[in-house]
Amino acid sequence: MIALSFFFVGACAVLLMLLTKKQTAKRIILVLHASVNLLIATFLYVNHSIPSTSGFFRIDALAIFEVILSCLIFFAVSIYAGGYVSRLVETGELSKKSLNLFYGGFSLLMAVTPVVFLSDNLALFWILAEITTVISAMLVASLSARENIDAAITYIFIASTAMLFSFVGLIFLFELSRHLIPSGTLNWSSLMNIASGFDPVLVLAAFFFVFIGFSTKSGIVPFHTWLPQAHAKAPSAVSAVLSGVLLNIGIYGIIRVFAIVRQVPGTEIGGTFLLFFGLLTISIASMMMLRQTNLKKLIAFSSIENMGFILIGIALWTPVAFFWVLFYIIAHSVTKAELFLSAGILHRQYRSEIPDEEDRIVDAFTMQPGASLALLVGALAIAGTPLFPIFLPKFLIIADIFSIMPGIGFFILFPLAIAAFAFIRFIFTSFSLSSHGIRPEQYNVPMGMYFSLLFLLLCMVLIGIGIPQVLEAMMNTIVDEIGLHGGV
Amino acid sequence: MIGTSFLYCLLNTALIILVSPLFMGIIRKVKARAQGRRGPPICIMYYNLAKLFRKEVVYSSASSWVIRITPVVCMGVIILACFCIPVVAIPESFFGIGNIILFLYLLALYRVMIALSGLDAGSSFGGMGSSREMSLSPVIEPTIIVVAAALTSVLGTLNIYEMITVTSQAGMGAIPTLILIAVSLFLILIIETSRIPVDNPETHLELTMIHEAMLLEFSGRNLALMELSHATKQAILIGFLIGIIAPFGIISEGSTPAILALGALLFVIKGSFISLIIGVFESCLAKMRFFSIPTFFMLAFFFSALTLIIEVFS
Amino acid sequence: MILDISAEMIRILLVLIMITAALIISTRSLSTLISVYSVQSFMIVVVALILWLIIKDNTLLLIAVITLIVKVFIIPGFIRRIQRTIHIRSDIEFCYLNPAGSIVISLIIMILLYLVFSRILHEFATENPLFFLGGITGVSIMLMGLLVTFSRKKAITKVIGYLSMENGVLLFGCFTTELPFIIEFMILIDLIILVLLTTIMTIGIDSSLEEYHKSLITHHLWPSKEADE
Amino acid sequence: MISYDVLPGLILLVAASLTAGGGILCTRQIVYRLSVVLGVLGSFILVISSLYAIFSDTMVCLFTYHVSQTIWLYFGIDRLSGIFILLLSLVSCAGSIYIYDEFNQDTKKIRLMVRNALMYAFLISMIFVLLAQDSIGFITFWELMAITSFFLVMYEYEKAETRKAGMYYIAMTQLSTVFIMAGFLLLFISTGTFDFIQMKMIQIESNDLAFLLLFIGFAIKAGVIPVHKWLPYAHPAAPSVISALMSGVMLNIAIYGLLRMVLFIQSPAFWWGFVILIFGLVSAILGIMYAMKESDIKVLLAYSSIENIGVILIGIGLSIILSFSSLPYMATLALVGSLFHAFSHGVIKSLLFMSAGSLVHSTGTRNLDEMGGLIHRMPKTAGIFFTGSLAISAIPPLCCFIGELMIFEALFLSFHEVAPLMRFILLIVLSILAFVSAMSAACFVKAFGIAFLGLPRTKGTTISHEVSISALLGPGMLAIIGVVFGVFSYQILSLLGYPDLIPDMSGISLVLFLSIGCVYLLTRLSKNTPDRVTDTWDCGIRTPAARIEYTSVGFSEPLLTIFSALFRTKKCITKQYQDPDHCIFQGGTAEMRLFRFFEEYLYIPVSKMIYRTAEIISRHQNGSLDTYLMYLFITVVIIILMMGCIA
Repeated sequence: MIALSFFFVGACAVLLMLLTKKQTAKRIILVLHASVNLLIATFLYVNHSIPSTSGFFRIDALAIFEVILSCLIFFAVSIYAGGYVSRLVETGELSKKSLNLFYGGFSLLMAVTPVVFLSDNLALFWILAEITTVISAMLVASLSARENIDAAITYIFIASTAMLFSFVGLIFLFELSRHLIPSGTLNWSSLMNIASGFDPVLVLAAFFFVFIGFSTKSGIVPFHTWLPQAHAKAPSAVSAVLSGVLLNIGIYGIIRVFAIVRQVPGTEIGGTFLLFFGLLTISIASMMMLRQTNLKKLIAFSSIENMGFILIGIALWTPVAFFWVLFYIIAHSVTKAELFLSAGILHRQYRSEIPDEEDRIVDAFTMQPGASLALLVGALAIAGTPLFPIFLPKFLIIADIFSIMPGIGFFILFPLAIAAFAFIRFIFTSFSLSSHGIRPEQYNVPMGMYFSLLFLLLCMVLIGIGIPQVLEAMMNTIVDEIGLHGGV
Repeated sequence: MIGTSFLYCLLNTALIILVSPLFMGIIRKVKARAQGRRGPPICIMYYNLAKLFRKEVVYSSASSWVIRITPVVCMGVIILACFCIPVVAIPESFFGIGNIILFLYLLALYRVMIALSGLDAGSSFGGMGSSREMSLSPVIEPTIIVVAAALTSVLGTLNIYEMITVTSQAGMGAIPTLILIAVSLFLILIIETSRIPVDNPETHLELTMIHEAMLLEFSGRNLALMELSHATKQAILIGFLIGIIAPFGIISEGSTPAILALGALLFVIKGSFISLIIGVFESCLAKMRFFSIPTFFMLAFFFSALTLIIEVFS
Repeated sequence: MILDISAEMIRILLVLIMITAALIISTRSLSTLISVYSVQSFMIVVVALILWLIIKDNTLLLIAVITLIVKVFIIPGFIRRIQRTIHIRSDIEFCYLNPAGSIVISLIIMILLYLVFSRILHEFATENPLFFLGGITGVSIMLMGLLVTFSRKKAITKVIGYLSMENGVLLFGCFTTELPFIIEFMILIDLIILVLLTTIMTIGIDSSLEEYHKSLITHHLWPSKEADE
Repeated sequence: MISYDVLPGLILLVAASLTAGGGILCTRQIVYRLSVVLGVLGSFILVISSLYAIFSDTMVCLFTYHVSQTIWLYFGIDRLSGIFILLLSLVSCAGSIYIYDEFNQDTKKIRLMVRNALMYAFLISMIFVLLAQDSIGFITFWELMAITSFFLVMYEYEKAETRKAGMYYIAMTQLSTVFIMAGFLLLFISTGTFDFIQMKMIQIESNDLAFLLLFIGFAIKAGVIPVHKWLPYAHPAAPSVISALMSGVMLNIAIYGLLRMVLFIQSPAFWWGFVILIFGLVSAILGIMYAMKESDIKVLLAYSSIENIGVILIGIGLSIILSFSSLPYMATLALVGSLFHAFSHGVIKSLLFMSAGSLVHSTGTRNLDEMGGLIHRMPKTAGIFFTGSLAISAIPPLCCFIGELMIFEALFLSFHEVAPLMRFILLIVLSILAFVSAMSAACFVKAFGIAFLGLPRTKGTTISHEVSISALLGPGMLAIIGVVFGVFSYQILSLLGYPDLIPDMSGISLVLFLSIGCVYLLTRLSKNTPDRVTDTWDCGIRTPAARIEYTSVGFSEPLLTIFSALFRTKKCITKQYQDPDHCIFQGGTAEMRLFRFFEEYLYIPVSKMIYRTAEIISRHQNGSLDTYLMYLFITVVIIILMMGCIA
């Protein structure tokens, strides 16, 4: 029931926000909310028996892992958001009226997201996930410009239509469970227990339906279409959350259901299915990255590519691969959040007044040295440079792919290389432009924004140079409880 | 041990340097006769050298230390090259002197120095000369190396001393391949000493000249040294040729002055005979167009490669 | 005896629901579209009631009631209000597919689904034929709704398409007896989504007027010049 | 044991890097110099420790690093890596000395600091590549090396050409990493370990595919033709000291990787030797020919590096081939020769790049045809460059000669023993090697002659001045090393346990010195009249104008004409005449265009193709909701069909 405490805190936060008129107060409340969430998450990890199931909720290592990750990202972003939003209001992109919408929506999202991960009942998970979609779409639309409305509508339509299909999948699962438990169940834990008796074909069918919805949520090609626009048009704080947290929800769902599926003997084809979509995703996303002219779109496509890679890692379904997939998820979330936040600063600096026109970045290193540097570092990290967290899991997952199917392993290397190249090329071509005299007036960045950047960079370095003992132990337990025995 | 062989080397060197102008003279004489002239006296080059050594040295204001050191370095290099070629007595190899590759690269050093000094004064002639010289060298180098390789594989050693020991022990005609190799050696001799058809040592017509063009800026003592070193280079190659085809009279171990003198005499005779052949050869041919020279080189290369291949299948 | 009749009735109803779906695909006038939608929802209510008669399970009754309230009255009324605020009567443009084509395609899809499901759910086909049928109908209605969402231009039509997809899920859900509380939640969710769409539009109103008009035109909520004639 | 330890040197280098990094915050000369001094000290200590490693021919595990419970990185040093570390530390020492004074000559202080920080990071990562004893560590630091060097290439990132160079470089280097990763992973799946030593033990039969992949990877990094294109772009773009490091050290790191993989991780197969040999031949011959035609001094040097890499590869390939035809002695000759050549090329090429940098710094141009007569204004630089040019064109007794000598010896001696067909191959190799060495001599005669000798061709050349003492000390030190390694090569090789491979250069150079001395004395004795200095004789032209001088283009023109087939030159000459029947020549234009074969037929088409695909794909992301929903529909239908199929 501790899960509900998130709801409770969230409700309080939202209420307070609606009560106060002052913007600074809202900011402070947001940060407080985020830190309280972080505290609750750590409390969960520190003294709570794992795994423990109570009603609709289940607290196991994977859930806590995701919760802590998302709370971290939320924390960083909430510190960033204050300064960012005030700037939005200054430039008049965000009307005073929709401040409540923004802050309230953000708090709601913060309240709902951890519970999504903690919910044991798949149907509940489905509903909460849907709610997160709705809220995030609201946040995207909070900048009431035309493109934002476009992006939001696209997002909602595609995401929720696809999610309906995954509900059909859930119905199938329920029907399956009724064969073994008369009353039927949708609780993940009990499904895992009885899964071995399922009919492989039916369970695969269920999985495929579920996959449609959740992969849409995490931007797998060809369901990715909503993602670039939404990420690019949303306020950067929101984009960071979308990419660093919300994409994980879809992946999380896929992991859970795929775990059930792989309990059933004779369902290896499910792996091939995932592998196919993963390959499709990374190859198309990397190709698209080559042609991007908008920084945030580029980052969005790189998230798509990374999701594809994660999917491939899941598809292998070996202990080693899964272990590193988990690590990859952390690495990706942190790096992506960092990238979006720094991109946000640059966007504030160089925002072009005309809609549908790309920002003209000039003298980046002299005008916004901090942000540019952070962006550069992030780009290197996401490109898989050693000593950054992405590199090691990438290498070892590829090694695992090689040991199963060398040909595909070799093929995968190329899109990854292209993506890295595209990223670095974009950074350099855009940063090396010099304004010949005419430069926009300096935007002096509030310390808070830099603080959150530094915080994320610190996280990156910490997990980059070596994996902390705690984390490693946690991931090993996850690997065990997901049904892959004999960890790394 | 080293002492005696060093003495031998000195002896060879001295002999080569001394007689090299003579060979030049002979060649000129022969050519003159072929052209129906009386021609200069055979010893003409000695006189020239003596005269030049007395004359003052003129440097270009644009020139630098490169042109000043070149004559000395070239002469020194040529002397070291002489060490590698036994013409009278075969010394024990010390420091691995006489390594054939080393020998060839010494000649390369010689060429590089001359080419640089050609560029030094900044005159267009010098530039042209060194450009042409350096352009031809890549074409000829393979030929030379292949001939060297052929010699090595025939005589089974890298060291010129041992090669000549082998030939002299085998006696003339014992190894038929050597004849072929000798022919390509002769071609190399022609090319390396910049003679017709590759180059014309007499003229100073900028269209034709290669080697002379680089020497334009030298004068007096320096010119003398350059001339001498050039002549010596020719004599060295002649000596090498002799050592390969007509090694008789070259003595390997301990000997009396009389025999040495005899050997020296023999070398002079053989040398003058070869230079006579060179003269005849030269006067039979006409100077080639510059860009048709590579074809001639290719001929030489083909020939030497052929020798090697034949050697391979024998 | 009763069982057979009711089963028969359900079959008939399913067919009728299919027809409504086809109508949703092809109808041009928006008001008819909305009423067709409410009819469809009402039929689902009836199906739920009949099922409740067969297997005395009160969840089904609950479902029936909620559906009746929300899907037959609230939502259609809501949409009608929007439609009045933005004066469009009919949605005449089709992209990718004209109605005939989409109906043909939906027929093909139905047949496909039948084949596929008969292979997947072979044991249900015998022991629980209603579930089997419901599965086919539900999923095919979903797919038809999807067809609507991408083959019709106006946003309202898209919304209705989405809602009919949801009806499909609902229908399918009804046939899995003892399905927990979720269905109700689902119905609430699409309420939320509707509310959200409207909020987005109201936000649009807050932003400068001509921009709002542009956005409306891009979503075909407003008759652009060429759409008039 | 402690004596092997490279840690102190490494720590000093890290300190240097960090100091420079700190210097970004306070741009003071003292900080800059401090970092440089630290760098010099670190590299000097590394020199000593690597010497220890070289002379004790054993593998020593230095330290291990735990990334996680299950993944360890091993770092160790043996003779092979010792040799390359020695080279690296020598060059880095010289380089650090070279840049000691740059701070107050350049206006972009912060950028200089960044450059230093990255430069030392680059050096450190290269050292770790050499120390790494397992593929994870190797690839990690390999990638780091690539990235840091990429940033260094992008030093002047505002310039368009620099950006082009950087893009070429990053693309190619990514590609090389891809292939190397693939190769090592193949080895991993065939042996099940990342550890090199265990690989060697487990590996029974040689893994051909892995060899090919790794070879391509290393070839890209080493600039082997046809995958060389980044090199002639990147070297001119980078600051001179960086080009020195890249050309002198980084290319050799690639060679090291190849050697490590071919000889220490796997047991080579016969045809590997051929592959290496053929690519070596191609790069040697084409590299030097492209170098010959260049007028940009740094591009010229870059191409000449390609040629030398080719020579090194030839040596390696030969040694493999010969070892298979049971000629261990010749195989050793070739291998040692190529290693020696790698080392000496590293030293000499760094020297040349540094002094070329001084040239560019003081004349303000990279074009040889705008230089000339610099020997009067920068005599010391001229002397250093002279030594370098002689050395690189394999003139005895300097160091580059030794390597080629050994390779030649191996060829000569193995003629008699090998099978008849092999002899043809050897013949070809032989003649190409000879051609290449002569060409490089010609090339560097041109470089030195046109740049330093003759008359100044432009204004910029006339006002140029000698560079600072430290900028002379760095290359000067390398020049001394080059001479020493040439003269005492015999002793060095005997110390390493390879006696009597080559003639005793020290003795020979003694004799040479003596003879030159004698000649000099003789000339002094015969000196009776004073020297006279006057104008150059030019057929009566009074003022020796620089315009009638030979330019570098003119110098290489004969070769271009002779080998026009290889150069793919296009001559287009237009003439106008006074009169209708073309007797009186009025005027005209003549241009000779050398078109870049590989760029036009390999690189541009490939990139075009990739971009076209990207374009086609991105067309489907057309912002229309309907389309997206249709994708969803179609995919769902397909998935449902698939269910039917698998059921």
